[in-house]
Amino acid sequence: MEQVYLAIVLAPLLGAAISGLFCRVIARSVAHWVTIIGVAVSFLLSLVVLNHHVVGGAPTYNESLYTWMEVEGVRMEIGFLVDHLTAVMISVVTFVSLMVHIYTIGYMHDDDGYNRFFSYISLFTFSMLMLVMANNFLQLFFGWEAVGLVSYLLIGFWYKKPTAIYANLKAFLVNRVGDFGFLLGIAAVLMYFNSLDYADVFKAAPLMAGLTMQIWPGADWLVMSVICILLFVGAMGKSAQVPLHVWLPDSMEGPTPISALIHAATMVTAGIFMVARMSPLFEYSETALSVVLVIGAITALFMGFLGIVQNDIKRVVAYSTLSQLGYMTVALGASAYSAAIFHLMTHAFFKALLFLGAGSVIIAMHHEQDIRKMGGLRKYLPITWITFLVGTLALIGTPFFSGFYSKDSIIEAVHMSHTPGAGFAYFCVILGVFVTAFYSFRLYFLVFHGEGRMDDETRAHLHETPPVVTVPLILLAIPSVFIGYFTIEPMLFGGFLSDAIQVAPDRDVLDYLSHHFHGAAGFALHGFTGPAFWLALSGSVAAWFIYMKRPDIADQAEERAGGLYRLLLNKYGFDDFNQIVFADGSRKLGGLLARFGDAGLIDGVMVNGSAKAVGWFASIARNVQSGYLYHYAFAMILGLLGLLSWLVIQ
Amino acid sequence: MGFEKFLFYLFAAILVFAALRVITVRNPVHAALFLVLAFFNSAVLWLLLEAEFLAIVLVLVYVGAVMVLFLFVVMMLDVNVAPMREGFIHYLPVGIVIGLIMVLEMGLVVGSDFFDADHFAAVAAHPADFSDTKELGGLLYTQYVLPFELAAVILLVAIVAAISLTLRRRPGTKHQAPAQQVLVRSQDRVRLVQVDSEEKQ
Amino acid sequence: MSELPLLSLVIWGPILIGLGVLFVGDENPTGARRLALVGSALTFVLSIPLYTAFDASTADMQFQELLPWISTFNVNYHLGIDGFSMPLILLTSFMTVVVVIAGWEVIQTRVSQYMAAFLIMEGLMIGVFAALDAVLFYVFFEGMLIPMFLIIGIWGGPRRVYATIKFFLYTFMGSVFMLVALLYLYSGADSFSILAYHDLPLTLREQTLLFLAFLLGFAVKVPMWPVHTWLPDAHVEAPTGGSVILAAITLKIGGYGFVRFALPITPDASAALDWLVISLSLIAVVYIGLVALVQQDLKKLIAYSSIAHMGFVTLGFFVVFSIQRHTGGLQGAAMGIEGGMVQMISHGFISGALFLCVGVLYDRMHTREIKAYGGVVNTMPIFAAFMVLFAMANAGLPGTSGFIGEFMVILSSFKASFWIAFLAAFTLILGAAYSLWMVKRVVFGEVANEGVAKLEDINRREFAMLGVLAIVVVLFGVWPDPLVSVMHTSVDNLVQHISVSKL
Amino acid sequence: MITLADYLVLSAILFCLSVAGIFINRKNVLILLMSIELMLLAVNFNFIAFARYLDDTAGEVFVFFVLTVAAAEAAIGLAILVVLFRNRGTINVTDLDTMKG
Repeated sequence: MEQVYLAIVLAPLLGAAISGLFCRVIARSVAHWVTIIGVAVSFLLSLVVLNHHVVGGAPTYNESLYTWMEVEGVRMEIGFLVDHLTAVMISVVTFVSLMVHIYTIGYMHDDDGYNRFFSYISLFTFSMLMLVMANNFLQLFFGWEAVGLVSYLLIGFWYKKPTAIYANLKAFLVNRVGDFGFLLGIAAVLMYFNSLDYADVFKAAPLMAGLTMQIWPGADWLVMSVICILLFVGAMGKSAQVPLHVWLPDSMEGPTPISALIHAATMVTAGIFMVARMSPLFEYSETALSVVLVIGAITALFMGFLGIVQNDIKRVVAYSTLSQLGYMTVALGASAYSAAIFHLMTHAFFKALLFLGAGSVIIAMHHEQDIRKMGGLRKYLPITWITFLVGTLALIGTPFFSGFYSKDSIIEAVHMSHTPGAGFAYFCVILGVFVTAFYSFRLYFLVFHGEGRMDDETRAHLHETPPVVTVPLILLAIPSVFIGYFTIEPMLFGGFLSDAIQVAPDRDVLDYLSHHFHGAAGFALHGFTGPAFWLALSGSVAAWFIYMKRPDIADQAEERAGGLYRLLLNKYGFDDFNQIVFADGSRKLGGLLARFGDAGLIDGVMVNGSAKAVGWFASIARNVQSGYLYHYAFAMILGLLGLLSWLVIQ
Repeated sequence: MGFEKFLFYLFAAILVFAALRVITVRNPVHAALFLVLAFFNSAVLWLLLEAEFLAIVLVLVYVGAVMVLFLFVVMMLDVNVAPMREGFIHYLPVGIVIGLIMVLEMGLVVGSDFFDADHFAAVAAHPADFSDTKELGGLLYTQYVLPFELAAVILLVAIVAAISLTLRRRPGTKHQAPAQQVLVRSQDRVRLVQVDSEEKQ
Repeated sequence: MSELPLLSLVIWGPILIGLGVLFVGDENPTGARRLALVGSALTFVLSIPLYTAFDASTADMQFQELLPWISTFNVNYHLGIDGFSMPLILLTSFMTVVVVIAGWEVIQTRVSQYMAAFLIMEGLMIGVFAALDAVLFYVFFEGMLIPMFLIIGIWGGPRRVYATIKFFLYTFMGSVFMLVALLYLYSGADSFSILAYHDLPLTLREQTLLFLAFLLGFAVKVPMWPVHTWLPDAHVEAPTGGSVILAAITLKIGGYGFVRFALPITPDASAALDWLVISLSLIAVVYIGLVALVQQDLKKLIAYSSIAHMGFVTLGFFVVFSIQRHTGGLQGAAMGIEGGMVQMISHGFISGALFLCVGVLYDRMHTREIKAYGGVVNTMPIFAAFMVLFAMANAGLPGTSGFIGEFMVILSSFKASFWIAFLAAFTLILGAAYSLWMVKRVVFGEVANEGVAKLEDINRREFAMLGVLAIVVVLFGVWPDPLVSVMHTSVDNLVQHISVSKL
Repeated sequence: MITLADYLVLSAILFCLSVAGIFINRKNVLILLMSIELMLLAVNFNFIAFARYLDDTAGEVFVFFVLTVAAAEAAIGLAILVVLFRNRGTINVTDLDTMKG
């Protein structure tokens, strides 16, 4: 099986290398076929792996292929750990990546960086697979940063746009802040477990349960909570949790395919995957889990609010991604790891669908992204309209759709969990359902219903996007509907992920839920009675009422709830805060240090200062040489006198 | 108080007066002459100390040669006396103070009991036929030969330096350069010319 | 290997060829350039057996050469290399070949002297790394300053005289203290062999004074925080080749000095004063990182970034003692030192490459101001690719060699104390910030002015140079084992040596 | 009886006078040279006085040498003075400050 795993990872790399290095030389078709074949090969192989492990029930594969470096007994290797979790992840990643590759043929048709773009997205697929299949922290970190690099390259793909190159710098730096915590976490793991391999670390985890360390002289902290919080900081950076979420909305500057691939389906879920993979560690620290829970809840709710006021189609979907990521993090916090992974999988499908749908709307509207200039598109873009509706329904969690199964199980899990902060989380999650429904249907009604608000010239050219765009939409719509129904049973309650995920017995909410679970259909019917469904319904009705029946309410919203509206508009001031404190602050501090520290103190005082001092002293010494003979004679006599008196005094 | 002591004090007084005048007199010629006076008195005092050879040497060599040289130079350089003196007053107080301190300190050292009568009192007078010169010669050419040679060298250096400094070759004087004369070769002075003979008219 | 005196060949070879290039004279520049290229390539080829025939299992000196030199003071011409000096020698010979190629068309005035200066400097630097005799070390250490002084002084920028004098005096002041320390050691061990000093018993007071002398001598060279202001000036005013050599190798001599002199000779003083060096290095990482952020001059920015990277080297070396104190054991100490060594080697390649990139831009636009550039990627796409790669390597991206050193140092410094690792890890953010902000303003964006519009992409020579360096940077990033495995025994030997107190 | 102290006091006075002479007169180089001669004379006095009272003629040998040196010094001093005068036209010390630093 080793060749299969290697092939899965190397196929996209080969495609990326070919289309990347020879991007000037080879024709467009060669570029996109090479990469598509590469990703298709890895997708098929991951299906093979999936059935080999899930259906065939093969044992977990954990081998290291190549020793990167061996220092002082610590072996740093590149190796693969393939179990049910990895199998699910690689199939999701490769499937979505394949869809995006096909989709890009249409989207980037008239873009001169065509080959370069293909090489980047398959390079991204390679890095994501490396990250997902890693069996040690080093390779995880390697994949982590490689994914960050590629997202930097892709966001800044249209390097002529100043906002794009600003956004990609911001994305990379915020990711690096996350990696800062992540690296410290790895260093802590190395210090206490003296190995970077998952296997050794997870095996030694129970022994570390009680150990404490002192970061502040007084406070003794659990080693496990320090490690887990540091690792979670890395996850926050990558999966855009609240303080470090600022880069995701800006990353919409990049082309839409990458928004779908990176900023919806795969990269942002890397953080969630990592926390799920580290579940054996997280289970030993209550504080870390509650931190994860609280931050997830805050992200879920407050990012949802922001989605309501956005007017750029992609930014609305971006904020919905943020909010859904919040949901997954909440699931992790409540120790319902498999629910988080389940939601991650379903979310990957319908979020990619929504993004690609938005992309096809943008193509149709000739790169117009402002929803206030759209409306009534359902007559012109039927397929996009239907698939978009499916995606939206899945997103808000209408029963029988895949979104419902994963989101509802998270809500139930949080409801049952009694990790500190679970109450607050449940409140946020429930309110979040209403908010999600509201902004999703607001977007849906503004774009597809009502009268067209675009100018006539674009209206004249409005026509359905070519099949190469709509086919992936359809292919993504299917799993968005059915995958939830089929996979909830094995994934959540059938112990599908048990080999990768260990949950402490007292916190195993999913096990508790399984007692009430009797079949996917039953779960859906039960859903109708639950509060979530009604909130979703009321959210969509409210959206329909405000944006279809009485659009004037939306316009007056600005005056009536002015303060709140403006707060939401500038995103709780996060951007300005970061800009002022971090960006300008560090620049000013740097300038200060440069002027006073280097130029002033060191150069001015110590270096040139000493030079000037020598010069000053020389000028004084100079007028001793007056040129007059008698001064010299006088000096001689003084010397003589001095000697004489010294002699006499002694 | 013995006749010797009287002589000593007499000549010492003249010597000090002469020295004082040397540094205070306005005209350098007078200063030079006072210096000559001082040398004569010190020669006498040296005689008192029975260093008669040195006294005579002082007078003959030193006064004869060096002081004459001084006078010669002073008179040659028509030094205008007037401006020489302005700065005099300005430095006087400091000079006096330094001088006094020096004298005080030296007095302290010299006058101290170290040199009082009992250490150096009983000086035996030399026997009648004692000749300082013979004594000096004996010592000079036995123990101090090397310094003696050195002194000779110093004097030679002084002569060479003085001459090289002051010698001026007056322009326009013709003189032979034997070195070049020797180097001349015949062919660049003599030229053989082939002239054909023509009939006598 | 045969008893061929490899080290002497590698030292005196380039010096002789350098003199040969001098005789070729300025009126035949192409001849001088070709001879210089042949010379540097020959030296590189000669230095390869040093690696292939290097026996990584023993920590004592290899390829030793011992000849009496000044027998009255029993000073002898004693050469030898171990795990520390061998990679640096290879780095020197490799980078000189790159620099000779770099200066091919760029330097038009006095070509033979330029090339000769580099070759002679190469010989002297290899001498510094190979010398095992204190006097020989000092001679090479001071001798190396002269060619660099000339290089900056003659072919430099407008303020070159100020910069080169400052550089010379700074380094010279430091090395004077080192000389005093060496002489004191001579009086103690009455021999000039460095190895004898390693196990010379010294009281703590002696060790502290010696350590401070060594610290000042090498801190100037590294450069560490308070004595670093000569580097930006020297880099800004040096010609491209000069600043590549300055960044790639001259800074490493400071680091090498710590490992060869300060740590083994005065272990207890190093243990007592390690907080000083660690705090200076952390200041270098954070303070200099911030200062690098606001630089307007490309070369100054890279110069400051190399100070920050060198901060990691000294941090890696001196974290050993606090690990011993904090965790009781020595687990992770060797990783710190090896991290420092790897950081030195990789920084040599990366900052060398970055300076070459700036050189490429400077040759075309004759300005180093970041404001003067913008949107270079539109007219020079291949160059932009290299620039982004090297900027990423400078920011310490995994997969490039820049990452390994910092990764190992941070991992081992976490064992020493959380806060050291915390501050050291800031380099991830600051490094990325200044490198990528510089890339954003220079490479990406619209074509800023007509100067940038007229830029034509890099020619074959520059492509070869940058290509080779890119391959090396990525190769070591993906496969660092050959570089690290060579050092294992030497580093472990050093760690054992310094963990045992000398009092 | 004339004691050694008398001679020493006398030579001390001579010495101090010559010292005063050296820096009192600010203008005249000649006086300076003469003061130096005077100083040497004072030194000779001491030599001879000690030679006499310690009954050891070595002192006088030294006087001999001091005299030669004094003569040489005077000769060269005056030669320099002459050259100086010839080039500068004056030996007034205040004008000769070309050596000013």
